[in-house]
Amino acid sequence: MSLALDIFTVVAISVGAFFFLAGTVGLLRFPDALTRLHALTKADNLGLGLVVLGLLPQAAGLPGALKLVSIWLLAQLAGATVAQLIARAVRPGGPQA
Amino acid sequence: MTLALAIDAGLAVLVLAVATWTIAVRKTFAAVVGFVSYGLLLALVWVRLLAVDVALTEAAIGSGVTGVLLLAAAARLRPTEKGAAAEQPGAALCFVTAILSAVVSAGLAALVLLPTNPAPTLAQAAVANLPATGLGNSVTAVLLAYRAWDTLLEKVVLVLALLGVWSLAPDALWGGRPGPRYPAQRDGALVFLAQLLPPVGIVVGIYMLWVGANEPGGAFQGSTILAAMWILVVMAGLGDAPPVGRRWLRLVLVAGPMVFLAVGLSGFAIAEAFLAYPVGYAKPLIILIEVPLTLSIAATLGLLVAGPPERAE
Amino acid sequence: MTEFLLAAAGFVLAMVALGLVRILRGPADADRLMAAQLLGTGGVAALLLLASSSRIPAIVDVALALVLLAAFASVAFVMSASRESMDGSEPMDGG
Amino acid sequence: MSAATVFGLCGAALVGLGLYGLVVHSEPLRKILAFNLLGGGVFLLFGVIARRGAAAGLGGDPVPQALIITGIVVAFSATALAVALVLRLFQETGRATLRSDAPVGARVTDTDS
Repeated sequence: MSLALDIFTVVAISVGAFFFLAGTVGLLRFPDALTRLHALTKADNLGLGLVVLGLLPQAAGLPGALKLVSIWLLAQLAGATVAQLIARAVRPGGPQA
Repeated sequence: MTLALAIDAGLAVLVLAVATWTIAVRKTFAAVVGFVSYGLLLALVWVRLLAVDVALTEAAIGSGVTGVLLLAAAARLRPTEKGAAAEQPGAALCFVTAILSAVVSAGLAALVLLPTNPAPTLAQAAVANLPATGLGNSVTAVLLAYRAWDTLLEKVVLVLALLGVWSLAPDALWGGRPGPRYPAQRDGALVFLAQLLPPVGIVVGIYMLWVGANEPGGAFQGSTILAAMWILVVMAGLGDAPPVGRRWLRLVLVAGPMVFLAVGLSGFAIAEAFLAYPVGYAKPLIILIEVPLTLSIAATLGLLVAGPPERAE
Repeated sequence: MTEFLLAAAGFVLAMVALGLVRILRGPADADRLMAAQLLGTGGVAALLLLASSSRIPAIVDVALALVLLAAFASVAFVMSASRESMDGSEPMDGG
Repeated sequence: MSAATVFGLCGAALVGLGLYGLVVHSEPLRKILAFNLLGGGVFLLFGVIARRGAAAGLGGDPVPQALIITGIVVAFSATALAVALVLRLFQETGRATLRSDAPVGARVTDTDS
């Protein structure tokens, strides 16, 4: 059981780390701000999400796990809002007035 | 072990790279972005040094709130950037400064490389007396029991800094509202965040204060989060800063230091000295001090970021 | 497991460090904000991994504080950035 | 080479960098930024002292750690006051410079403090 959980942790965190890699590559290589924003949000959502998922079996009891999940939810909320705000500011002909 | 050292070395190089860029970049706004990143990386460094209390403080105050303060100033001073570029000192001065700064760094580095053996420490003494305070977190014990005098004075410094900021207001606006009035946002995203985040932030702030007795955390860290949530509400246009002349506001600002001082003075009567706690009552008294202190620090930090009064009441 | 978690923290940190090149290059302030946002998320991920690897649960609280403060700082950034500097069409004479 | 030494050297370098920025930059806001950078380096040097004093089952000596926390808060208050001063200077004169020969409308109003 413990081994299976450990394997789950390793797989989920590795995939999460891959999304951070993808996000960084996108941020560096994509041609304009909106596509870069697209790459960033993937790293934000999935990268952190999978890392949290992978850490859940290692968490200290239910309170620890709940704390991890709430950190992810807060990051989601903040990330989504900031991405919206950046996109509005970047988009040509956006709500300037 | 080598993996940990490699990560530490990488982190140190990263901190230095961001710091160099913050100093070297032309635009002030970009420099502030660099500074906030620098603060975030420093929080990671503190975690690597196993100083979790400091990491919390750095993440909250050093990076977050200081960053927002500098950011607002950079946005206002944007018109002056052009003129300032013409005042850059000559290459000779830069060169001499670089040499002298390098000498200072080299001297400090030599101190780091020549450690005293055994290293001086008060950790044993701090832990030995921990049971008398009833606390589990030795850093909180230093701040509020062993060296409470320093912490009391620090609160006074915060209030004095706020008085200094307020005294920069033009006479006509004395007692008015600080900072610009942010228009109520038309689009939903920011308002949504500003409605959803503060309740969570208040819970987290109280949690930080509560666990501070036994785990890393405490009055500063909790109050910084409370202050940040208040500023967020103001920025979203959901609320406005109160006029600084209000009596209730001033009471909130001084409540923490006053309770602290009252407990300290009562030490003469119920214990043997100023700021001494009677045996067995240290923890309740420390919590009695910390709760109003958290509110006062939160209000002070928020108003320090808001700046001097700018609008009539 | 401890080693793996530590290595993962190092990897995530290295990735967001590469992302910091965007802060360097810009060109617009929006790109810098995005790089800072990525650094915030990556920093949170690295902290959570470090907390688990070093078995100091209190580090999770640092991540919690960081999430809240990063959200707050990002909003302040976007609101105080000038429109010209955000879309990269900043006029050279400063207007 | 331990983690404490690595970050100690990093702190020493940060102090030098901050000092350089403090002297070379002419804009007051950049000076404030550089000063905060320098402060971070000083705190880090303190942190190394704390880490080396690890004993009694603690990761570091709590006394320097408490000093650093106090220092961070005091540095913030000083920064807030400095920023307010620069902004007031800008309001009053339309410029933000420390040069005494500042022209155009740089008239100093009643300073009887």
